[in-house]
Amino acid sequence: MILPLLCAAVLAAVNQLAPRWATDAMGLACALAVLVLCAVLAAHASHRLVYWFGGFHVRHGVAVGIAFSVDRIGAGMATLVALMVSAALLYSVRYFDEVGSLFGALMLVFLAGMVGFCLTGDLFDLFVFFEVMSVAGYALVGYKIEEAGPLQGAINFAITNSVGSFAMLTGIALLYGRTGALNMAQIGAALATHPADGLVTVALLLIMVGLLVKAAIVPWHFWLADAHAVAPVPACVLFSGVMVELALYGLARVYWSVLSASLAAHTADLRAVLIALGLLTALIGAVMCCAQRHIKRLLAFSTISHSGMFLVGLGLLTPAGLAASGEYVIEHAMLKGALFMAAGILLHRFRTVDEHELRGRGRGGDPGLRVAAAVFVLGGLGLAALPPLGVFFGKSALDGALTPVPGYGWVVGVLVVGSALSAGAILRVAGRVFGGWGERVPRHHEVLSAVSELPETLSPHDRTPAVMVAPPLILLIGGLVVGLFSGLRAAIAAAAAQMADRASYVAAVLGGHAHAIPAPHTPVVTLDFLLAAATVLGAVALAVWALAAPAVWWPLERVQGVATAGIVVLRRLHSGCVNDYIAWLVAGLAVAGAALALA
Amino acid sequence: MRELQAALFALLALGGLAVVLTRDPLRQALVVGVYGLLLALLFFALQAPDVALSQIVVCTVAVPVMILLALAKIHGGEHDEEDRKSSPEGEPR
Amino acid sequence: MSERARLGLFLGAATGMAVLLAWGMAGLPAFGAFHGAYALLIDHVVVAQRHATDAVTAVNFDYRGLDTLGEEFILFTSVVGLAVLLREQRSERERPPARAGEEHRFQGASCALRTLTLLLVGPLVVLALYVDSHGALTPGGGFQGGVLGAAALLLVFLGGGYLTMRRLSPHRLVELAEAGGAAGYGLIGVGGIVFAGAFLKNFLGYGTAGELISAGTIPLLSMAVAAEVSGAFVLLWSEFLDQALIVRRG
Amino acid sequence: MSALAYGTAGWLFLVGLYGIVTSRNLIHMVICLTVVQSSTYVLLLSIGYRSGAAAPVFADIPPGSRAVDPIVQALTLTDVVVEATVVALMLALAVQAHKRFGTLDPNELTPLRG
Repeated sequence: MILPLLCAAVLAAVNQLAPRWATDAMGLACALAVLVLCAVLAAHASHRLVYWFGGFHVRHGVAVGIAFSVDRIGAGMATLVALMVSAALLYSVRYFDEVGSLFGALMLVFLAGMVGFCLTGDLFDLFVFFEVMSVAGYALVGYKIEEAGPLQGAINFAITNSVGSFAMLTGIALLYGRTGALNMAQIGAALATHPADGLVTVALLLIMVGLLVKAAIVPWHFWLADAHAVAPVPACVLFSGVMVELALYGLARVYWSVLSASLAAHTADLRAVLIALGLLTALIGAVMCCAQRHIKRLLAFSTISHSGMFLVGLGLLTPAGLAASGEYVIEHAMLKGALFMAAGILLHRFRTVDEHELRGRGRGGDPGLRVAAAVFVLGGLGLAALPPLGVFFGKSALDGALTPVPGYGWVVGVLVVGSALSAGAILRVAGRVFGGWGERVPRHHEVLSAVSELPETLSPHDRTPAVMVAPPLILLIGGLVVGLFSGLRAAIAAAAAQMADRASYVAAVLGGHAHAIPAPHTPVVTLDFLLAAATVLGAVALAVWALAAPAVWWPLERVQGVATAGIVVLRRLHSGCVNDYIAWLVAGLAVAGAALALA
Repeated sequence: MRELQAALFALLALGGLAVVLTRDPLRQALVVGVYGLLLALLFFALQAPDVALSQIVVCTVAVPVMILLALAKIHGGEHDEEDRKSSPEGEPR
Repeated sequence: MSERARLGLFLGAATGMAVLLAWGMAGLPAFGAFHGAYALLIDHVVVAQRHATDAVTAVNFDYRGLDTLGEEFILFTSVVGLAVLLREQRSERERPPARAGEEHRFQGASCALRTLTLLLVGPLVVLALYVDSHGALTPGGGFQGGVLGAAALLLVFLGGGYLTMRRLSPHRLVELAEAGGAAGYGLIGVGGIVFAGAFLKNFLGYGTAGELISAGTIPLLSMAVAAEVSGAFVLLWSEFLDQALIVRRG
Repeated sequence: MSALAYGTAGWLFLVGLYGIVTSRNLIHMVICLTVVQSSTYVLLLSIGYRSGAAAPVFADIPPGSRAVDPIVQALTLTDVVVEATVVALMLALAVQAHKRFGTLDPNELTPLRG
């Protein structure tokens, strides 16, 4: 009943792109319509909805057509996607001087690709929507063709992601060769009868790598910083806020719907690999985040760091971990979107997003800058999980999910360090730009990297249009308080349990019965408050230290020396050269594969 | 049939290597055309005429044309710059 | 990273990846021994259900029509993306078209060769239409025919020069074909909702297998794809051609 | 024969990657990317092949007779289109990069480092 409507809407969105005169208003209307429909869908998806395109139903246990099988997590992600796209489109109405309706068209195709990716229940269809999303993404990154940076960013993005998606397709082909099916439920049912062998492991590996490239997990993350630093701000909002997370969603979908039963014996090994990757990403992203002075690139590394944390939650391979990541993703998407938009306000006003060039220039009193300042301060604190705002509940759910899994208690500590580092960097920016504190470092510096960027507008503006102020404000408030709704938290937990329930997924798609798994419940405990407090204090301390640059006593100086050397090495590795990125991609694939194979 | 397929697989493996090792893009555009034809032949041998047809139109028509045009642009741009340097008015041709 | 280090890293990793791939592929059914349930089912039902004789086209436009919709939009996006990426910049201008036309007629092409090329255009267009319309019956379909149609215009360019090609295919018309094709596919899909209750559901009479107008919406979808594809490729090529005509102002 | 068919697919994937890693020219790199992609076609079609079977076109053979897998062929068709689009976009990026940097060597593209 609802689903045809949704499809019509996605299609309408896409149809309207067709003529070039698709205007901003139409684009926005489309995105909002999709938003409403996705929300309706999410509200109704407490029972899994299955929609067969072309009206083909299952015959003799074989899926003939393509099905969208919608559960709450999928519909919820689609809703989040539509929300972010609407906000980004609203924001971009006044953002570009050269307004092109083509930009709106690309954004809507991007939206259609992402929504399709969330809802589909067919493995090859997943790949198709993945490509739709990627192709729109390449063009969006390269949108500012006048300058060198975006071109390089788009090239790196396109080549790295293409290789990733071919790896994914190879994995899909292997699974098809084994099972003769493309419907995820059917593949899952076919694989469930045997324990995993080489084919299944390698197929998992290839699909995983394809998705993790998109999710910017170390060592496949290089493209993201390049692409984000230079993409137009509305595109950054989407890349950071939802695209990266969608790739992780795809991994969860493939794992829970297809592979979980046949990999049951290897759960511990897979968990170890995923959590190791996630922690590595969280730390490297956070460290690199501190070493940036280009604000958008800094935010990009913060996204990488958070992406690692989501992977930790996901990698627990428990419904509780999935629920924690889901909650975290929602809170993070809104805050990060708001932060990128605030960076966009700065770029719009001052034609630069260099932290040091902007020092003190954000102290003006008009609403645009005040909102930007609020976004940076509160967004930084929110990302540091200041209780009870921002990502606090997601974080505490993650802590709660980690506790029952033996051997991973220490992970919490690493997460605190990672969050504190990246949030500290954001607060440092806030202090320097809006407070005028700290010193101004010359452009060429050993630790800080400078990326030149031309503005997206022709001339500096002395005021910020209201449509650029409202979306970040809304997202900021949304991101800060969304965790407070206990109903939402319960819904996410139920949704995670639903997604993790492979038997009922198969039953819903292929017919049959299965009973539901109870939803996990992770209460907030005192420890969570302590950890959050530690994160916030750490972040604030770091920011203050970076801004005040006090005289350091000798042990700290030594630590600093080592840290500097480490950062320099890390920065060398981020060479901007796509040849290196591909070499790392293959290396990461081989190492992860070896870990899975030998375990 | 088997022999034909085996021969085509082997040729294809060599062809892929040849494409990669041809470092000059202009020559590569031609090599990749031949490689595309080889692929199409293999697809015919694997009883996939639909794919073979689209492989022919894409790999031997569409893609090389785009590559050649891109190269023409790039080399044309270089010539323009050279012309500009050589002509005193700075007006290309 | 130095080139040496990079190559070392890659070769080591590639060896590992080769081992992994071999390990995974060892689990595949032996070459030629595959019997996927999905494929067998399609093979058995396609003629009876859809009155289409080319199973691949039927899968593309009917059973897995959503994939093709996605594929159309990938193509559409790349055209939009190319228009974005290669749009004319402030620092550039096009050469006066008259001269450009002269220049881009191949100097070496003799009059006879040119005539011959132009003579080929007609048959090629016919062939393209044939391939388009027989998609449900024999190998071929909207995509292959679409590219052929675009190639016919390319021949016009070779034989008659860029300006002739531009005159023959006014930009707006081609864009309309391209966008219309993409939208048409979607609209036919919506027709499925209206007339048969499911998106992309084949809602027309199937006719007799083997006849030209058979297999329900498949030929329609195929024509929509043909319009989209030929429009898209003409646009792709002409974007690159335009590029070749743009010079940078000092 | 299995080893040869699947091995060719794997080989093409790795050879294409080798080309990308060692490439000094963006256009060369894009073409190597198509080699990587062609490995997926070879793999898909090799999986779907059935010895002694005809093409899945039932105009020439009676319906229901032994035919090779039409599904993988449909998937490969989609894949071929993806190739064309990806090549088009990347070539456009390469052309623009040449305009901005005056070079096609990815090692000399410098704005994004560190």
